[in-house]
Amino acid sequence: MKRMVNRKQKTEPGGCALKMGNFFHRLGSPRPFYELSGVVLPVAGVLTLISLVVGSIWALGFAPPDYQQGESVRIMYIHVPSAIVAQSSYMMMGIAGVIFLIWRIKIADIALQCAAPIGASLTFLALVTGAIWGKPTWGAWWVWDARLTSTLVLFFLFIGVIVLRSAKDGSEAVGRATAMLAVVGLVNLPIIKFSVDWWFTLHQPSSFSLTESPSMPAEMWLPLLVMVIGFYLFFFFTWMYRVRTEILKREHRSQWVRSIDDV
Amino acid sequence: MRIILLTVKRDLLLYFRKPGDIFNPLAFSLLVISLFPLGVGPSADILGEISAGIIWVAALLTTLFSIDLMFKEDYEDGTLEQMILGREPLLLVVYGKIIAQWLVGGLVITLLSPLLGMMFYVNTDGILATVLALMLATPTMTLIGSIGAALTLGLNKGGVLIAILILPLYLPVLILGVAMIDTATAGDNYAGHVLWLAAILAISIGFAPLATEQGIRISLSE
Amino acid sequence: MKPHRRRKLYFLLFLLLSSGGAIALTLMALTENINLFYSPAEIVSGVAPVNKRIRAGGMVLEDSIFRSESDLEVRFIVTDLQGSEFTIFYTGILPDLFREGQGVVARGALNEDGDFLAEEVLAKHDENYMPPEVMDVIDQAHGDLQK
Amino acid sequence: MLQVNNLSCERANRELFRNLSFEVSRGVALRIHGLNGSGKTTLLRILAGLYQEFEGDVDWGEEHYPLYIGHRRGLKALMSARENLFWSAAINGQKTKLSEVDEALRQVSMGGYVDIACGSMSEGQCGRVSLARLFLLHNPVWILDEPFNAIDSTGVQCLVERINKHLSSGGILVLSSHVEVPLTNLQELELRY
Repeated sequence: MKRMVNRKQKTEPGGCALKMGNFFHRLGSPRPFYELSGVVLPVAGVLTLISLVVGSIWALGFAPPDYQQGESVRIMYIHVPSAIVAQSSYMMMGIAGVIFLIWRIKIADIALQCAAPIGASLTFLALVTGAIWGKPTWGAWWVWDARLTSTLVLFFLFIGVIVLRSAKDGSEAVGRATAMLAVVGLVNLPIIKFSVDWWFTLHQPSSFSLTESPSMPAEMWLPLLVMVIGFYLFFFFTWMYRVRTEILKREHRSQWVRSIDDV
Repeated sequence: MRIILLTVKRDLLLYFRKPGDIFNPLAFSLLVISLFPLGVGPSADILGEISAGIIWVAALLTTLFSIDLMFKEDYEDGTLEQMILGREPLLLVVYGKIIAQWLVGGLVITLLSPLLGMMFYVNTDGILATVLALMLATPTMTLIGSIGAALTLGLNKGGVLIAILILPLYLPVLILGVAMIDTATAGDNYAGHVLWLAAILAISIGFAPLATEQGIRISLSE
Repeated sequence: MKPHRRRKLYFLLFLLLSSGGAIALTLMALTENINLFYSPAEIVSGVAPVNKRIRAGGMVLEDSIFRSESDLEVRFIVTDLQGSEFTIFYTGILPDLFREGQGVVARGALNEDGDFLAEEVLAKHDENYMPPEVMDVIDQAHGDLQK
Repeated sequence: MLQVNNLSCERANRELFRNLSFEVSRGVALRIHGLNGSGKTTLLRILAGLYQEFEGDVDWGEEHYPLYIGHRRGLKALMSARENLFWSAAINGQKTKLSEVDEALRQVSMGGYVDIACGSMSEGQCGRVSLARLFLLHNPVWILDEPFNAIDSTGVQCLVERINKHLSSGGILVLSSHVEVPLTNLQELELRY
């Protein structure tokens, strides 16, 4: 090598100045993130609660049954949002991994680490609700076809990330190794997405697309949309909660963490 | 190019001086799969039905156990450091190590597979497909496995951690491989499986060593 | 060119070759049927192998389901709505969603007479959802049209 | 020439050094010393380019591949002294004749052990074999972690001679050592925490 330059952002003193110019830069360092997220967190919590409560009551109580599946179609209102948000959270982990590998922003490592358990739980939820839904509709709890198998792989990838990250707490090298694994695992996402189109599978194709109107009436997709938003908010809320805890854990020796007295 | 050959030669030499690294994983997996007939009964019908799966279990076990040792010793005695610092690109050294690893692991199990096939009453078509499938799949398994081996260097968690990291990535290869043998045993055309396995191999040859190289650098920065 | 530059170039070419090869192989692979799944047209035309375990599927034809009085045996006709159809024989409990006009997938083998003996029948749902009342309205509209 | 600016490093939540700046010119040796755990090895690994979790700026001026000999000697126990050195040269892109390898081993008075596997040698003999690399390879930058450990007084003398020759031909050396080193162009850096 010829020259090595490493500049990591330091934890600057002072509160969070929200000038747009260095907004993202500051957001990338733990302290401003902690302070800003302290404001966002309660708002996100309230919104999560509202959308999940409204969505659940609407979907489970008032949305119409399906002409063929009957009442069991209501599982969709849990299954679809959890599957969508699980995949999104892996996507987020992959992007955080790339950011951490290239720019070494500490928050990206924390973001990745904190998203994994939530993503794993959501994938698990999607798999379980899918099985419950599969029994009455297809006639089988589980079939080994492309969509289901690739979702199972997604679950294992989340587990792999969790296990590798916890192999050595706080070590940056392990953080980067984990980021690497998360990035390699990204190849699974297009496989999940296109499995229903590429291979023969029992799983129905997506009812939504950007170009066509949804193949279900508004009184069904509106509550579904509310549930999807609710699940996204839920992910965001729990993720941010975990990130804040992790920041405190990692920075527990620094002055600004010690001076927090409302813990 | 020269460095790839030199690395292959060096690693083969080391494997031959310490044959346990090749022999033990192989012996273990052969032992495990010879327990199957005892477990499910020696009926040709049942064994023929599950034979493809059993042969793949053998291939998986062998790869998993030997891949764990791939960089371990080089890491412990400091030669891996020298490979990073040397003028020759680490990536080429990684290619060499992967080739050597495959020669003593994947290739050996591929060559042994007709024997296993006969043990489990696979017919001639099936045996041919087994060899072809393993020939295409074991290099992929070594390539992907090397990423896991690089990422877990120095963690002292042993083979279980590697297994959790890389087995999910093996799943597509495993599914295609088993389906290919089953299809062939039934006497059908399995060109599609061959093409899929070859496609996965092609992409792994190009990109997996890149990830492995980065993984080594990351793990050594500790 | 400096040696390390040249090495980089070679490596980029190598990566290109690897991804190009993978894409070409994938495109070729996509034209092959590796699912062992056969449509009614393929079964009728004799593409599907006889006495081998395969999967077949299509739409259940209206008024084609015959249930046995004494046991769980059932037989029905599966069609692709374009003129090709074949009969499936099955003994066992059918999924709730199994009904006329619905998609099914059966696993089993084709016999010499062109009948499919199923070991397992699964219902395939499509991406369309509808409340029952809406369906009634549509059915009625269809009925009116036919009058 | 090596220029280091504002180098800081933290490990396991403990600061090893902060805002370290120094320069080493060609022909000069830098000895890093300090108590156990003061970060000597980490600093050497940063300079070699192995350890990357640092802040600051390390500038070697020109493209180079350092010859680094650390705690792990980089010798395979199952390969002979000759095979080990041959491999070291190959990985450094250096085409070597066997006679050159044997000559280097003779320089560290290991001429009689060319075909002995390093695994069956004593600690000190292994140290000598790894130092034989200094006589074989032509890297202008040497980074040596405790090179004087485990070798006897004749070995020390032989090493000092080789280092002086390296420096007078314009090489750079960074080493860590607990003991004083009798070198002419010596610069010292103490790590304290």
